[in-house]
Amino acid sequence: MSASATRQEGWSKAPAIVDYGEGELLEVSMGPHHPSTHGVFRMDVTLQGEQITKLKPVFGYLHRNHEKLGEGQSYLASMPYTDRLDYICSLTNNWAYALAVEKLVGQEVPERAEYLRVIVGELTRVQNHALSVGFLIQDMGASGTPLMYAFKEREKILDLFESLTGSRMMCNYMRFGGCRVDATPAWLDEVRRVVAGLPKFADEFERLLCTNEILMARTQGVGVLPAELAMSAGVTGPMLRASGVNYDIRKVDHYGIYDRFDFKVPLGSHGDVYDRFMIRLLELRESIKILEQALRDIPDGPVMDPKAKIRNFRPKPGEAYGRIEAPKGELGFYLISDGSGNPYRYRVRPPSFVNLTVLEDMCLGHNVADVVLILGSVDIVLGEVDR
Amino acid sequence: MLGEGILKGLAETAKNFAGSYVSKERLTTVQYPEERVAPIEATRNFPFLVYDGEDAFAGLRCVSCQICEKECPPKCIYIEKSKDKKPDYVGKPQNYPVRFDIDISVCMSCQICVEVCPFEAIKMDTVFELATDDRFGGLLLDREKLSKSNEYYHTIHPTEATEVDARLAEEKAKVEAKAKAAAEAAAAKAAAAPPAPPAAKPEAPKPTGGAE
Amino acid sequence: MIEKADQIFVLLLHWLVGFLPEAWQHVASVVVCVAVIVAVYPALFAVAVLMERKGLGRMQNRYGPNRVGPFGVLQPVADGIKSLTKEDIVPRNADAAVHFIAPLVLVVAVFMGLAVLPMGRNMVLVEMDASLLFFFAMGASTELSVFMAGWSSRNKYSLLGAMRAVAQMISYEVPLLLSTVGVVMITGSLSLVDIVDAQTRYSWGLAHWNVFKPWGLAGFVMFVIASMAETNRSPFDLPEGESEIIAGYFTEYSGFKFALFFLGEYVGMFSIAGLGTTLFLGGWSSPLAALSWIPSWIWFFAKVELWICFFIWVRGTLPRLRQDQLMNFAWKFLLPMTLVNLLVAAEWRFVEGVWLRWIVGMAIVAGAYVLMGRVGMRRERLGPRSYRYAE
Amino acid sequence: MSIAFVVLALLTLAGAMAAVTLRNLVHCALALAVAFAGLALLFLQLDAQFVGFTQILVYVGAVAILVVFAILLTRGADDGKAGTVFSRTWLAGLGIAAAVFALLGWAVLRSVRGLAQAAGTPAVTVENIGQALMSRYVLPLEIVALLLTAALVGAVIVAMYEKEGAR
Repeated sequence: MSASATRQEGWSKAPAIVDYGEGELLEVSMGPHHPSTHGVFRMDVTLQGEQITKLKPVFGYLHRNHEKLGEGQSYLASMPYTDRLDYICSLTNNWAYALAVEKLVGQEVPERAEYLRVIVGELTRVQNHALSVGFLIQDMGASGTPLMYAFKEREKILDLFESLTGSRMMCNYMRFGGCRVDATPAWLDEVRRVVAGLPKFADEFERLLCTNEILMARTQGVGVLPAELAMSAGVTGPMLRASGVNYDIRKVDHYGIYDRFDFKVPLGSHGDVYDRFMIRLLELRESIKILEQALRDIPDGPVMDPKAKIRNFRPKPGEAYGRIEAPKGELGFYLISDGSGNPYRYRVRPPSFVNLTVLEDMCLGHNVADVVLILGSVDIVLGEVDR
Repeated sequence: MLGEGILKGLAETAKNFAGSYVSKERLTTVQYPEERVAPIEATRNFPFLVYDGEDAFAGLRCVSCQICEKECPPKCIYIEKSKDKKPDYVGKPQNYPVRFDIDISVCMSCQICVEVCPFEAIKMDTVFELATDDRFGGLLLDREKLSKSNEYYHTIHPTEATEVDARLAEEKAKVEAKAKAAAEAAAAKAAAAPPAPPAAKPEAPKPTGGAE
Repeated sequence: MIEKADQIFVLLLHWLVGFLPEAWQHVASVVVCVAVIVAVYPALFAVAVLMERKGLGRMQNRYGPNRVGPFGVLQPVADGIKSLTKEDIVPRNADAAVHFIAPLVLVVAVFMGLAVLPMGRNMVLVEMDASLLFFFAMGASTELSVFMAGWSSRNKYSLLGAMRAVAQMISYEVPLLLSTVGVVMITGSLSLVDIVDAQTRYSWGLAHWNVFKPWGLAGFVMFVIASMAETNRSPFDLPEGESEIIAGYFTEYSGFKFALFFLGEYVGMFSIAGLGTTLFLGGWSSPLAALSWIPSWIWFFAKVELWICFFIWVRGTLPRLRQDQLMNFAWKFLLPMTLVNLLVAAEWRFVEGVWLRWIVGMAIVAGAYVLMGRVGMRRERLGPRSYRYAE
Repeated sequence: MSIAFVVLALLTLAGAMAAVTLRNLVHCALALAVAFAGLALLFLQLDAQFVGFTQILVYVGAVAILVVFAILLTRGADDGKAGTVFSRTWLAGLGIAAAVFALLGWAVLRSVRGLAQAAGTPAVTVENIGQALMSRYVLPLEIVALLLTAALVGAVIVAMYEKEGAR
């Protein structure tokens, strides 16, 4: 019955208005070529008028066989591929993978490298959150202005990444047992300068839109995700915290050296799009605090454990799950080693993908315009969803 | 709640509009072909092969060990080892690549080849204006196109190249010292005992992978 | 000399048609005027598009188009050439005839609206008693073309866009019309020429524009809002909301037909800006008596351009509304406000004291605004929030 | 009987004919809009500006859209592709049409006879209409306004009940 809508005969009739016995429903396939699906993502949406009665996410258009590739090559060779999972924040992907492998082999990381990881990780979080709120408002139809402001800020951070790691987005920076290159004092000064300018950006962004009546009308009460549903669906990251659940892996796991920093976890209470939007902005400010502390305390020393091996890296048989609080949620890598140079099993737990599973629950009863917004507030990157 | 938010937003865009005429901070575009951003030293794009001296072939550091070919994640390097040998920078005869192809349409600029190379022979380039209308041939770089001089390397990554040069010089000095010592020892030995042993073979530089 | 500059186009027209025999002069002058309008407004359209792209760019900390010609001024020409040489694609299942007619109907309707706008002293193509009515009648017929475009494309996004557009345009036509009724009430005429004449009076060197009166100010603000919605401009650009329904009713249009839609949209903007200028901003009159030496047509076009600039500014700032919010805004906020404004206009007409009528008028308008805004936001439970932090 | 009148009359008639004979309902509605526009132009040709513009504003701008919306909301756009344009009760329809035509014809003929005595047409400006509405016909106007208000309130109530029921 539903298929007839997209068949050729269906087309030659009125635009695919299908009668399901409950009034006339319109089936729209939003995507994969759609301006606001953040990549190649498709939603098969059934509409009554403009209201959603059914939504089926369809993904896999960007599937690149990431996990199987990882099983077919050395541990090191997977590192550059992790950059391409969530291509907005490659450094946190690096970190999660490095953490998993370090757990697998029991590798220690030098102090300075830990600090560098925190610095680049939090910079990544800042630029990801800036970008995601920018895109959210872009989806709301603000013709690019907030997005451009976010891009301007992100550009500075990407320049920092480039001068440290050599690449703006595909950083490939971390290694098992440290980081690839050390940061020069000049670089750290540059980071201090950029971080000092970040609160200004956050202020400007808040002035631009946070009290905007249209934004509030569009986002408040839209796409509510109840805390119970969020927890049972395994949603993590800012989305979970916007629903009011206090769960931040930086606080839970204390991985790296996060227990040394003083920062708070902002929590929402409504779980709607506005909360997700605001939680990201507040987390951005918390990240700035972490950055300031890390830049103040960073010690001297090596950035790479001298005992760490790069080539002929063969962990003992075993398994490990390394996870971090990536900007989008819990990013985990699960590795099983059989003692050879390749992992026996290589599995990614992508936050975007898991967070996307509650899309239909959030969208039902809202209309097309809201779907775009809710999808934007989930903050997905298709590279990570499809892998 | 009565439109102040909207007015505040309008004021913000107006400020940016006016600011774009006076402040560089509010007009960050770099007009690319005419203006360029200052080159960032650490930038990496696609690999190239370093040679010392004037002659691209004679000075080529690559000894065709094929480690990069093996470690390259997307497998974009293709090397054909030579049958004969040519002297490397310390003068030791080594193989050289007869063919060294990198398909830069496959390469993902991860620089793992650079990290694993024990001979400091492959480095990352910074050129990015590589657009071509020949999708296959134009993006498949062969040894001649890949070979670039050490001077060029110094111009794009001065700090790194200086470090590399120092390291190589040190190793060369070490090898020479060793060879000299070995030669002296051999000479001494030869002086002492008539059946001369074969000249002490100069050790290949120790793989330094991972130090970088 | 000043008089000459002010009337230069009128004199030019008289000189031009003077070559013809008496009987032909009337027809000839109409033809010339139409030709001028059809030539000038697309040129203005080009300027506006360039302005929009550059202005948005500046607001977003970038340059905007600056490659074609000096400072990118030839960009609209390049755009035009591009859209004219592009392939005209008609979907296989589209209703080809309706698909073809839709953009034509739109362009014709919006150009008709321009006929009654006084663009300067003695510069109006058709002078008639009911010119305001004529304008709205022409505005109303654009809805049909939008519907035709959306329906004939046989595309779901087009259909959704057309439904949105038509619903929106019909809804906002009501407050648009009602916000002008105050002006008609006070002036006592539906003729745009009379309305401008009524505003071209000065006391203490300041013009008697309608916007300088409480009912005029409120009416002006509501007219601006309704006109944004009527021309599908951000934040009311739902019919073509590109992040939601691609391009709305003109998703399936390309090449010249798309250019026609684009043209129609912008000329529609000019005409509604021209109407607003005529009704509230004194048409071609200067704000200060001291500035009356500047030719009237310069004033008119300057005001229209300023109006367009405001549209661009708003577009660069605001996100768009949702369909139901749009409707609620029109019917539950704008419509009552326009009715209240009618009351204020009546009060203005009948209360005698200069200061008293100002105070009463402003009090009614501001009170109604605050009340309705508060009630509306509270009912939707909207407002800024505070957030808690976990350690 | 000027050329303009003939053209406009033909346009109006063609629109009306198309509206009843075309198979596609949306095309019918669009043809109806053409007929409305033609009628408006006829009014304008008779110097009845106010009526002409109101015809466009109300009929082309609102009624045609209403018809189109009604079609879209109630049924697929080209249902009834099969079957003829003639309904089964065409005989009764013919009878009614003939009766209406006769009535109209009688009225026209009568008014023509009356017109023969009147000398020239009065200049009916918008101002005149306004004056008349506000003075002579103020009571009917108020009654109509009341009626419309009542209808509006009724529509709102109906819509509200529907909304309650849906919840």
